[in-house]
Amino acid sequence: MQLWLIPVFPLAGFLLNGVFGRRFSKAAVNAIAIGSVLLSFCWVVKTLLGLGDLNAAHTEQYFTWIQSGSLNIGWDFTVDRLTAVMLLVVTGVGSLIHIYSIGYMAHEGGYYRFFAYLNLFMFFMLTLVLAANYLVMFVGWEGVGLCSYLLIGFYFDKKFATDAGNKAFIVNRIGDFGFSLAMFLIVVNFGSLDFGTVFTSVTGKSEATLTAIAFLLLVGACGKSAQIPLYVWLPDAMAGPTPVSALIHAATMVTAGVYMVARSAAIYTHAPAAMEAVAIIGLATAFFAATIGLAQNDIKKVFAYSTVSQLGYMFLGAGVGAFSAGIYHLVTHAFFKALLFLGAGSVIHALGGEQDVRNMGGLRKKIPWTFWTMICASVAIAGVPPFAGFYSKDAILAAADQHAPWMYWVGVITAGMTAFYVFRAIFLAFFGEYRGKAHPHESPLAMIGPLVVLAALSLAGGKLFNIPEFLAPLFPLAKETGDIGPVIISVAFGFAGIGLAALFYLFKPGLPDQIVATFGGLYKLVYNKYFVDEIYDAVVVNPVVGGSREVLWKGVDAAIIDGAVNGVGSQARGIGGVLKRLQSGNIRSYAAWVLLGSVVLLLVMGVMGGLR
Amino acid sequence: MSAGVPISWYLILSAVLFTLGVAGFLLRRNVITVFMSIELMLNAVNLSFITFSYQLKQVNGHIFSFFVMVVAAAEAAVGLAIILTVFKNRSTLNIDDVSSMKN
Amino acid sequence: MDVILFLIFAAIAVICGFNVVVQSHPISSAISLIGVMGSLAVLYLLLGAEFLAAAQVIVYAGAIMVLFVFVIMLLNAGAEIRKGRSLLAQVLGIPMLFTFLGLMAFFTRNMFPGAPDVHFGGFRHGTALDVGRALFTQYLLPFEVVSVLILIAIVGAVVLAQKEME
Amino acid sequence: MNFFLLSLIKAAVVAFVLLTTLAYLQWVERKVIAHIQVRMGPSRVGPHGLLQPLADVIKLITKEDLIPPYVNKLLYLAAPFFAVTMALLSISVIPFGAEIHVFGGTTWMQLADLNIGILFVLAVSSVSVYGIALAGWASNNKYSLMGGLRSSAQMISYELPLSMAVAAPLLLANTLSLRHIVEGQAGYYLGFIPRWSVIQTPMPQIFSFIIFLIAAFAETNRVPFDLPEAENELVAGFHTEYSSMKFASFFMAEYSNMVTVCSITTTLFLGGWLPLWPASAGSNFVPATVFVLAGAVALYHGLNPARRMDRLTLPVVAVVFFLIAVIFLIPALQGALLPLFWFAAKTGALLFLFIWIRGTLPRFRYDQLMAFAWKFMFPVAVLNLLVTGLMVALFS
Repeated sequence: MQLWLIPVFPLAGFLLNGVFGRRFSKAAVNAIAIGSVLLSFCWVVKTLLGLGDLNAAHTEQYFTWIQSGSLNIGWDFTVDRLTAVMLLVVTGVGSLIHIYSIGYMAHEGGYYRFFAYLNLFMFFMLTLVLAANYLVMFVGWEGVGLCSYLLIGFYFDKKFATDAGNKAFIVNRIGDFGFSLAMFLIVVNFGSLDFGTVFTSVTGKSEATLTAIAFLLLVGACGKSAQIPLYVWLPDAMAGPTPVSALIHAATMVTAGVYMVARSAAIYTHAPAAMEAVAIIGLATAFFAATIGLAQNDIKKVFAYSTVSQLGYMFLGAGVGAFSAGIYHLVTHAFFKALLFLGAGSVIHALGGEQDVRNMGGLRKKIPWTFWTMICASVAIAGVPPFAGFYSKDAILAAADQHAPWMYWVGVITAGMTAFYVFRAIFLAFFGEYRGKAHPHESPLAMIGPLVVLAALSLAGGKLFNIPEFLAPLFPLAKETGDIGPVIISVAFGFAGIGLAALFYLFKPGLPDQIVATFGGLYKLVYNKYFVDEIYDAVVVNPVVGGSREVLWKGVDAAIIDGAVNGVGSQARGIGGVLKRLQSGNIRSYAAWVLLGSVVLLLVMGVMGGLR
Repeated sequence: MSAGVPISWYLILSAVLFTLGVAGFLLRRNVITVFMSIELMLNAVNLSFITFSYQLKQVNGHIFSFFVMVVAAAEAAVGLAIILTVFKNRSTLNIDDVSSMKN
Repeated sequence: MDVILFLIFAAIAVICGFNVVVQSHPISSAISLIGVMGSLAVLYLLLGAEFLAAAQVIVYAGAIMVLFVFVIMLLNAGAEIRKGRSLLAQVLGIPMLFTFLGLMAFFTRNMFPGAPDVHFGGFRHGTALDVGRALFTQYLLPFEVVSVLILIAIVGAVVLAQKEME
Repeated sequence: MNFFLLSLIKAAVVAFVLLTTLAYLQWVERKVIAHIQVRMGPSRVGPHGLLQPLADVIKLITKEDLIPPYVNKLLYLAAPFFAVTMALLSISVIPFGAEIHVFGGTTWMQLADLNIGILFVLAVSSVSVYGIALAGWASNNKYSLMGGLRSSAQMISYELPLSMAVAAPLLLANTLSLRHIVEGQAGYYLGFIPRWSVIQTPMPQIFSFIIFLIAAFAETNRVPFDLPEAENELVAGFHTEYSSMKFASFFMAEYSNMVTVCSITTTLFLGGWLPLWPASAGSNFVPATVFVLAGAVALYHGLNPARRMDRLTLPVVAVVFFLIAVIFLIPALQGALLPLFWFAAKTGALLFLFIWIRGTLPRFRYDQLMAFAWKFMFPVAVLNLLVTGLMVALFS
């Protein structure tokens, strides 16, 4: 079926734009970048149609990549139902965001560079998704990390952007370290990295091994998907252009961790402790990120913490055994979160770069298309039935309820907070009086078009794509309880959140300040994101930097290593001083020495009988 | 068939030529002559390669000789270019005068 | 016949080789060296290496030595000035040379006690076909590597020998 | 010993024919150039100056043999000898015709059929540069040295495109033996177009042919590449200091090289001794027809003489031509003579081309010469070789 064509299209686009883009016109860059992604999307659709029901995985082997002893790692791609969902999301949402970028990036420098990076990202993301073994997946994994770094630091003339890029890259290293260790363990225990081989031979392995692997994989997933304790990079990553935030840091790359956990479901189901850890980490992340989101004023930061929180939901779903619910939420989240970001981008675009919600307001009339599409996304994320978020969130919460009721309650409270902060941002930005100075203008069609498509998907996507049912061959469906009590409670919390937001920011605008005054300490804590960055600086970064400087540099490097090298040097000089008498500078005397050597060699060999 | 040539004659001829090359290298001062002595040694080695090839009834020795020739050609090109440069800078071809590596 | 041809050309080779060493003028040495190479080519033919014989003449006599002669003519190199003898080379060298030659001859004589004699036509696999086949199958990688080497040598020679640009 | 005897006879015949050809080639050249320049050329010695070569030889032999005092004597004497030897050497592997039967045995009209014939030719041509280079150096004269240097640089440079151009038809022929190369060109497309290398499928060697010819002009130091002996720049270059027979040797070497190169071109590209069209279409009668026509022309001019002597000489010439035509019609001799005729005709045509170009083109400048070799000829030759290799790999 020529699966390789799927990632190769964007790669070709990257090469063309990357190498020749400087000389191309913007139209040509657009055509190449978007054309390649659209082609990829079409090829995905054609392939999936051609593959039929996909009950069994379809694998294609291209070439042997690494062969070492019995370990044989090929460059293989595979497609099963999980991959199919991811492929459609990545190429579909990716195409929309590419189109959106035409409008958003129209006035930015480095136009071709941006699109080249985006295409490269698509290539790596598709490689990650299509991979048939952990190593190829890791290639994609690292590749998307690289593109994320490049795109966060896209405005490389701004220090905070490059710092944010570095932060993302370095924090991800920790996760990648875990992933690498997990792969080593897998190779040692399974003798292979192929998904098929590993998952079918899981049953015979000890639970301790599997738990270790699962935990290490979880470290990797936490890094990539911004879970506690490695979530700190994602909010900073908003320094990149908004389409990047939408594509990489909301819809696709950050969900790679969820995808990986779901892909490794066979391992996780045999490691209950790790499963529990996934669920707890997910839940904790969801809750804490939501609380931080309550107090943020930067519109992109709000959505960034929201993303972290929603990723926590996905982990919760995976952790409580509802992998398909996690993936379900991944898909719907891709729709509405991409839409939120793109909408935010549209707002920022309209206001000429303003990101603080306190300087917005009353935009409802001025940019109606953006407003209405963002409302669609907001009701979807708030879990208002029958929109997309309702179905997926509900599936997760239902599974959590069956697993442990306290998880359900924390999840429900988080859902309420989610509804609150999203609508807080909406109300602040779109209602009331306009508080800014710029002159808002509606975005071009290239931006509105994708917004509308995504809005439709946010509204109808949950009902339209019943992911759990589609994934049933992989992940068995949870049994229906028929109890609609939990559903009503979670919806009620959602509405309560919306109502509270409306109360605070529409009807009684003075109320928030009073509350802030009352709970000053708490507000400060939340506003400053629980000082996590500062704590990390104090606990991890400063000791590492200081230790490197004081111990490794001045102690180990300067004293021991340099000392040893210098010692060897001075010794060599001493010996050389003796030997230099031999070096007369006269070539012929050298030749005489060589001749002497060969004669002695011949004699020795003759005496030893080496030459009979 | 008339009497053949003992294989060792060829090898001894090769040894003689090689020794002559070494002698040239040791005793001559002109860089170009020294260089030619090296070529003489390479030729001597080639002869022994081809003799061994005959002895073992394999073509491999020929291949080695071929590579020696190619390398000799490369060496001659670079070596003569170096000699030209040295001559341009020092106006001498005497190898004993080119000893600035000393000390 | 074989013995006669061998003796004639071996004699030419040795005399010319000796001449390379003793002639004081580089161009005489070069001409003598061409003589060595020519007679070696004939010996290669006797050993059944017809392709190598042709290559010897084309590459060595026709290309390398032309370069030598060319450089000698270009630099107008004169006869060698005999001064500042390297004592070490003289004192150590000449006895060493004879020891070396003696040892080599001794060993080679003893190494092949029962080896069959060399007859012209005793080895027929030195044709261009055989050499080419070995070169482009078994020795393809060395061949390609050597081609890169040659390229590097060309570039190096051009860089070294070019006139100073401004 | 039959083999040695036969070889000796063949060598003697070839040497005699070749040396006579060389002598008369010079006469032809002078005549042709004279006619290009609208003058008569040599016409005093013998009818139409036909005895001029003989007179030249006598003059050269009897001239005083000067050896300048400041030359490097050994090399000075060896250089012309070397030049002429190398020039005559490559003729030995060129096949003039097909198998013939003499003295009850069969042999080839070729001195030696080497497996590596073409490599031998290349080897000899690569070595022949020494003659000129050493002559220039040994003369101890700055003009000679310049000529020698120029010639070595020129010959090394043009050796490369020459070899590359030779390699391409070898890919078609799949052999290094010159005789097999010719035999590989036997046959006709559509019954009348000869399968010569120049037009052989899958890759006609027309570019190779042209490159080879140009490089051959340079290798033989002929106009427009005669810089080594440029009279008005270098006072005749490398042979300034040579006189008498030593000068004649260089002269002979040059003409001999020309003949060799033309023979090789014929062999490699133009089908050697093979006829222009098949025997079934009457190619066997071509030589007879040609000689009859030539005889008829001679007879006509004999009957309508321009000069008094012509009344006597031209009918004799005509009779000789008619006799030759009759000889060509004897079936027993046809097997040997027809290939010779075709070979001589093609080589002769090429030699005429050499002379013609000498009569018409000016000389190159030195830097142009070098740039032409390295920046145009060599790349084109390599490209041609690559394309030929590709085509051969694809279609055979």
